[in-house]
Amino acid sequence: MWKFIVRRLVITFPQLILLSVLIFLLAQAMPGDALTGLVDPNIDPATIDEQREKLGLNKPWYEKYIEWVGGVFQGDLGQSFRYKIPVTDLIEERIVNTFWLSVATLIFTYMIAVPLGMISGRYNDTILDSSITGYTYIGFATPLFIFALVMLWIFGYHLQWFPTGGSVAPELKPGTLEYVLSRIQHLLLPALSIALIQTVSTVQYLRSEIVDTKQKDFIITARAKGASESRVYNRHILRNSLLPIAAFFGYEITTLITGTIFIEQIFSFPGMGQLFIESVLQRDFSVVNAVVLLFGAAAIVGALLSDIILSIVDPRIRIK
Amino acid sequence: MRTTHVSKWLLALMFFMFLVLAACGNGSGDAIYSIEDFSENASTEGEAIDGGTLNYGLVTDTTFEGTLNYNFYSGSFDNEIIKWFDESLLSVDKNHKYTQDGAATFEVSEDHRTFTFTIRDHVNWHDGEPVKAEDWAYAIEVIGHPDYDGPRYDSSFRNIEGMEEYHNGEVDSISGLEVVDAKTLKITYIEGTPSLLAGGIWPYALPKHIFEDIPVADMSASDAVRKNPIGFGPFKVEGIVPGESVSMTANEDYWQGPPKLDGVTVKVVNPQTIVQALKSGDVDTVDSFPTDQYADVETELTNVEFLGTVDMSYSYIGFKLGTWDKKAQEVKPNPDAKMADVNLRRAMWYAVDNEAVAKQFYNGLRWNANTLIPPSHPDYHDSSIEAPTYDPEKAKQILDEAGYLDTNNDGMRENPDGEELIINFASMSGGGDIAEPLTNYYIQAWKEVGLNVQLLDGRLIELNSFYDKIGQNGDDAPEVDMYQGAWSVATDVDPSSLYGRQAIFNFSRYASEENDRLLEEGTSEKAFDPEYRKKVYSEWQQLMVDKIPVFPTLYRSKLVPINKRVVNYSIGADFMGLHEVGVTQEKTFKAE
Amino acid sequence: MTRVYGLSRDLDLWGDLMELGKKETQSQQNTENNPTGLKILWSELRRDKLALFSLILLIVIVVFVYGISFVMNQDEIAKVDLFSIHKPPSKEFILGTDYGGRDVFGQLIIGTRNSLSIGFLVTFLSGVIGVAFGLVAGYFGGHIDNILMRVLDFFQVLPFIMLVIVFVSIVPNYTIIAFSLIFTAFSWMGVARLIRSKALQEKELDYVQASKTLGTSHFKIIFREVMPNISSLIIVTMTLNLASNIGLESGLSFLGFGFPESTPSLGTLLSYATNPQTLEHRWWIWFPAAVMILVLMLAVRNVGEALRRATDARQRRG
Amino acid sequence: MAILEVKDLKIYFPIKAGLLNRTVDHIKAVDGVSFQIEQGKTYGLVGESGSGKSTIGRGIIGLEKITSGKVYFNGVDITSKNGKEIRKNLQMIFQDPYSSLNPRKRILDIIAEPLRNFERLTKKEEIKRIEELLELVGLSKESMMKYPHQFSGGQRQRIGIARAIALKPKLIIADEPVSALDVSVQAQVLNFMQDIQKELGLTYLFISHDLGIVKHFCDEISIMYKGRYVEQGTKEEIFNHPQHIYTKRLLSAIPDMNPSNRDKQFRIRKKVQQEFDQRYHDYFDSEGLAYSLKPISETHLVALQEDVQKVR
Amino acid sequence: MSNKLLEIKNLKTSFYINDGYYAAVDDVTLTVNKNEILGIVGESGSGKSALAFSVMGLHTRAKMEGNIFFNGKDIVNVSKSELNKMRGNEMAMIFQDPLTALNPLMEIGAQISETFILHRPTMTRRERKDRVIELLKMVGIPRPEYVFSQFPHELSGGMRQRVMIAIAIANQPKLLIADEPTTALDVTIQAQILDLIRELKATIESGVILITHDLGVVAEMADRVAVVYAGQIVEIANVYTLFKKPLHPYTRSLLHSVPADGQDKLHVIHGIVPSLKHLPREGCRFAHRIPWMDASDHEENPILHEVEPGHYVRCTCYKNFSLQEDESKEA
Repeated sequence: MWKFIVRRLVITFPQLILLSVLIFLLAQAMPGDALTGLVDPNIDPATIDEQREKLGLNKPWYEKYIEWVGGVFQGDLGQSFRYKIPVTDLIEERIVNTFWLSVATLIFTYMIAVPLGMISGRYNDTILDSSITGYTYIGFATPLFIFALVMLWIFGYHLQWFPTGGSVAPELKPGTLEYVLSRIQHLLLPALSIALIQTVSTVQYLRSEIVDTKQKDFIITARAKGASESRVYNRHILRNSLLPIAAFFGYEITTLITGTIFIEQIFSFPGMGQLFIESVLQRDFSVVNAVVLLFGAAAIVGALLSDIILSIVDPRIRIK
Repeated sequence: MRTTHVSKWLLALMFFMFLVLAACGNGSGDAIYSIEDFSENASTEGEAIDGGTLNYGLVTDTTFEGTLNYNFYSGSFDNEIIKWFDESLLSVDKNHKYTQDGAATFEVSEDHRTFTFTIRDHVNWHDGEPVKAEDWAYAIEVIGHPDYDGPRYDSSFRNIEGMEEYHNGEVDSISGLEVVDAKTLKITYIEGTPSLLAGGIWPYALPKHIFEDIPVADMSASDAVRKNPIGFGPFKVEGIVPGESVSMTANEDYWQGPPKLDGVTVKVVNPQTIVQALKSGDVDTVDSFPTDQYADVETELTNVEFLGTVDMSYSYIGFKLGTWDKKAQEVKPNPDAKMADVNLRRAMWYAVDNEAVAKQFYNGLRWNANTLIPPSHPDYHDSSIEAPTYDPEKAKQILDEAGYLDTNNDGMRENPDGEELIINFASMSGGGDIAEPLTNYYIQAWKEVGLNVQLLDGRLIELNSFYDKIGQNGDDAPEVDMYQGAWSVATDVDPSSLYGRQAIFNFSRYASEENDRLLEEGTSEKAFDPEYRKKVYSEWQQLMVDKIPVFPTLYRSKLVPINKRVVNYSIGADFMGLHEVGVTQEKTFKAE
Repeated sequence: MTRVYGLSRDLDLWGDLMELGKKETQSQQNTENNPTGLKILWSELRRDKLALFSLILLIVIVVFVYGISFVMNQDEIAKVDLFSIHKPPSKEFILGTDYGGRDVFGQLIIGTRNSLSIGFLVTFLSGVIGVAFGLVAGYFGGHIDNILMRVLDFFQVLPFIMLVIVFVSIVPNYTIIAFSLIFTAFSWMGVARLIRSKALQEKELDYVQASKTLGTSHFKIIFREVMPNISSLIIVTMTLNLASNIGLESGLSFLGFGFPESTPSLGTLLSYATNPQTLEHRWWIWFPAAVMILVLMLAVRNVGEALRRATDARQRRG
Repeated sequence: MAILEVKDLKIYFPIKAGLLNRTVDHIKAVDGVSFQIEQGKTYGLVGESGSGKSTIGRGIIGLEKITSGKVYFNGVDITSKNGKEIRKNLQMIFQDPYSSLNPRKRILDIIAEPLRNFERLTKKEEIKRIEELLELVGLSKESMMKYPHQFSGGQRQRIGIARAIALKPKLIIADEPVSALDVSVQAQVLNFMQDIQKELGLTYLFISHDLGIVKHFCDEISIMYKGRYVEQGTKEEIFNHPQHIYTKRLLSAIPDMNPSNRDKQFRIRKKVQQEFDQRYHDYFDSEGLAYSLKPISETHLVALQEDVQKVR
Repeated sequence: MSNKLLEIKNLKTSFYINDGYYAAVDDVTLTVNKNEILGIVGESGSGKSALAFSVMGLHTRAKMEGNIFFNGKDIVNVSKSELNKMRGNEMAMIFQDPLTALNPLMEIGAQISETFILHRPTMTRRERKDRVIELLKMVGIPRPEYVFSQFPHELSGGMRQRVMIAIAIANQPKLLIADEPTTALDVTIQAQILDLIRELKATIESGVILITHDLGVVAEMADRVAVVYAGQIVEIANVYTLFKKPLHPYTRSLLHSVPADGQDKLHVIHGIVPSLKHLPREGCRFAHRIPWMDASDHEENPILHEVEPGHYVRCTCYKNFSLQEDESKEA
């Protein structure tokens, strides 16, 4: 098992290196740099030039890359130009938010997907199934950002059930119960917005998985043993159908990355997605590099996770 | 069966969306306003209650950087936060000139080179330490330090005696800086110019007893800046949620007296939800409000009052008249440039209807500009100068006379040599929904008078590429013939950083002796006489209208909504009464 | 499926289509009456009223949009009119005007055309690359497959949308073609993976073996023997991809990394709704585009789902 | 002279494991097999699933990579390179009549495939050839324009045969040609294969797991077990005088069509099982594989341990 | 008459295909006695599996008409829960493909135990395990304690089928249906499994329905044989009678198409088994496959005739039937 994970990690290594080179080159190729935006008569161009030199922005890319990679290995992702703090600190601040948002989203996604998929798959081609399928169709067709805006509009502003921005109420002290509750409250609407849209693929997947499993021979065996319908579903069909869903769990991370980029923007939620967009716009290269690398690593880890989960839950490929 | 269900769903969804739309009602949107209609000061009358918390919104779709110190910040949002808990030692008037009402007073020597500042008693840092002269001097030393990583070190610092040497690491102290006693600071400048009095002096102190032990390079990332910032302003920082919000409480020890409010909460508000935030009373006021939304929400936002002032900025259209000489570090005009003929440029000015643009696009909240010094500097802006206004016939006439004729009858004019004339126009994206139609409008207007203007790249150019192209690094892209941009102006009226011969930001690359002379005189000794200075800049404004290296298109107003429960609030440049601001009731007003 | 830019798009396509691929082989082996793929697709479409309606609707939209935009004076539509800004729908402007005083209806037509073009182009390009890649990897297997799959794995874990955003900010002159190419570069993997897994099964079938023993060249076997046999799968995949690709561009436009504003597309029209005043007070600018996206996506998906059912013998309605 | 001669053929499949897909071991699918087939004869290759019998056929025709050993066709070494001529003379019939015909192609194109690859015929000539072939396999001319799914399993198998004989090959490898067919259809195809063998002078390498069919169809038979031959001989020798315990087991496992024999059959099985248990090591080495073949008569070879043979 | 374990009367099982119901099992009447193996033979698509599924009530979307008396109780229309009580308890089934018929994610032990959980709720966990291991031993699985916690994919085909048998006989059912239990297996394994079934039958004294397409298997195993063609039983007889004196043309053709000693040419049945949708619904269903016989030789509404005690044949055409050469040309 450990051997497997280690070996799996070994092959992710070249992926990460390739990714880092790619990202770095792309970031370098972007027009302008962090100082381009400072076209302000209040700020002396000479000062800007001096800073550029100081930040090493005038060096050739490979020198910069080697420096950067050297730093990365020591856990130093460089300094954010805009925030004037080490990128690691900046990410530390933000990643907590994105992490919890993702966790909440995943919980909602599965909370919605599993029952709906089960019902839809079990009672396929009934009215109930059609309604759920209808929902998945609409979900597929609705762009996340429009949906999120509407959610924000209705529940944030018109009904005022949820806060409309930020990750926590300003006046609360960390560590208190109110603080935790406030954080949760801030998470709910964005997480629900992603989940309601994103879950449809899982619902559909689960549905077709159940419809498939229903027709497998071993289900007939179970029936022939005299198992009741509910037992057949709970013990045999569901378990076997959830397996691929569980296996895709790791890949969900990549989907979440996309979701958070949109959602954080709309809900002014200070997480990694928002950080990424603003850093691209501001040409805060060290941050762009770090965020993409991190998300890339997250996706790689996600794939790894999927493999591991699959290998744990599926005895057919269980690793010893 | 699935068939009917999906379509039913779709119908239901559409119906629902219509309901949402219907519920939103309809705004007017056609009204025309004027900056004259707005006041800088909140008009709410009534007794402020004891206490209350003001909610201050920062309108941004990202976050604030959190560099919460005047000496290090670079984002404007940080500035909006710092102003509540720290302040300038020097007060200013409407023209951004220093006055004697601030936490420090000053005396100027005869030669206008030496300034002696005296910090008032009772001006104390939030931790109780008095604000001392050495704190002020320390701020200047830090900014001048070779390791300093902020954007503040500029010509006004280089103007301090001994600063260059110190900055280059040749000496350990700045000769022009003298701490006379605990409360008195003397600064000697190399050159005494009127600019010094309008933003040329660094008026912010840095608490030395806190920063002393931190290496300069680490200061901006330190907790003293990011987590526990202090100042000597009316409020004290209580808690920071990085990037999102800052909560502050009253500083009872404030030198102008204890504030009326219990505290202030500054938090980020997404521009997409700003109106709702105001409507629901979620925030009392915001740092700025998108003026193009005003017409839509004016009637809706019954719970707020809109304050207005002239923004320190203007939009303009520039022509490339030369290049940047990197070696000499100065502008190199090119008399053979495509746009070199002033008549062509003038005709283009005549061809555009900025008044209509202002009214139709901006509901009058931007207005036709005539000179390059905006009315935000009321003493220097010369409203009497007559600049070209919309007159397409005149434009055509000028072009005809200058020899720009349509010789091949394709509907577009050729240049005087009969060669095809295609003018490449660079325009920047951003600036909301209007940037794009506005650009297209200009191109259309020029087409109307027979000029073939093409949008460079066929699209609006993203900010970074735009400034790269028009030459912020000195590498002017040769394909750019003209461009559209906007400047926000400095507190001092002196425009040489934008139009001087040595200014890299002089993107039009225009230079002339007359221009050099006027810019020099504007900052000369003589210019300490306000009347003289005014005259010089009038002449300069006229020169620009005559030579048209760039022409201003629109001046801008700045609108700030404020909840009607807030009293004594102002957005004037000279406002220094944050401690006076109060609220008439605990809860905000909500819109009906 | 706007939201799905990264793997999730692969999740639903790749995941269940992979299953589907498996099933199809089985059904091919099991059903004796096995009419050719296209015929099944068509007969299934005919049977499914909604899908048929969707297909007709799609054809009408495509013909209408491309037809009209061909005869329409596009300069006229793009012309800024200062004095008819934000006009609500009226006789003169069926769908009102935008903030540049331009006819929204005209923009909707051109926008739909542009969005469709993007969708078609990206789908086609990524289809070609994905199918070729998948076929080669699956058919040859072994080391070639191994290497190609590593390449694919690498692409697959890339944070797709982020790289597109970075790319878009690099490309200076960015047109429909450039946009499509960028997109294609990151969206062929799902198809490739699916086709590969199908090709892996297919190459084990005796007809491929037979062709080998008959001296047919690999190239011919791949593209003349194997490819036609997975054509229905390709069609289904491409159809479902089309829906997601149409949605892709609107999402990016929303973030400000989509089309330039001066190029109308459904995405740019929709992104106007990010201005809350437009969202609330000037529905005519964005709402038709939203409906259009919804209709297009639903229609394409309906057709795709029907096709998918057709390839999945057990779900077939008849 | 033997038309086909196989010498010490070995075909190993690598077992890949781990993520780097390194070869950790080999499956010895075919492990040192030698035999030859005389012109015009039918050579039966029998074994249970996984015994490697199909792999031999696929190796000979080039569908599997040969690890070592030699294959001679008409005296020419075709081990690694299959020249055009050899290709033409060596064809294959596949097991599954449903998957061996490309469902998207017309019968015309299916049968024409080898012709188009090897012979430059005009359209007309091609059609004529195909008509002849169809007639030979007992299908009408009209079949040409139809698709495979329009035919029954037996017919499809005959189409597959038409394709295989299109180039007039000398040797046909028939890999379980009837095992996917129903009993009644099986007969049809087997009869037909016998007919064209006479007509065209074909040689068959007939691979099957069904001893009944092999007995009916083949002249010479070899029995395979785990990649090795355990016994080889004429039909007569194998069925009437089986020497190896595995052969005996196989034979005893065939159900007898006469119900009256069932008890006898049962007893035989018991006896064979006993022998198998008791004398396992006389027949199989420590790895459970068969020993190398030793001739016990001119045509009859058995895989026995040296000394066992002497005992007998 | 108490010897009758299962009695099927005029059973008709139809499936909905496209436009209507088509009978896969049509007018089947047969009985299974206690301690007897009834072989059901037919080619693929003849409806023999559909018959087995009908008895077990495993069809989810089929229309069933007629009666199936199990121990005197008609089980065509019993409630689901009652059926569940019988399935796996009084009657059990062995399937063709043991790999797909076992849940890939469940341990072998758990899959066998499930039958006890369902039908012997009073058994403790310990007892269940002991019993399962006993069963595994009984079906000849070596190292049963180890196999108990293995997964299906870890076992060979023969072992899997033994596990399936263990599941089926766990509760000592009165009726055991074996649906092509050896088709997926090699011939040596087949012999072992068949021997096993025969032995077990003797121990648990149940009635067995053995469904197969292999005449050899029937010859070795069955006491009585029913030959099924196109959903109908065309002939039932004692196994000795059937093999010695087959009557129905189909039975006779079938027997002759199997290679036997001294046969030069195999007998070929003309044509193919018609698919469910294209069955001739009237007259003798085998008629079109004997083109050399006159239509008048067939009955219009053929029914099973009892020609000798216990020997039934459908249609009188057998009287004029002779085997003939295949004419090859078709299509």
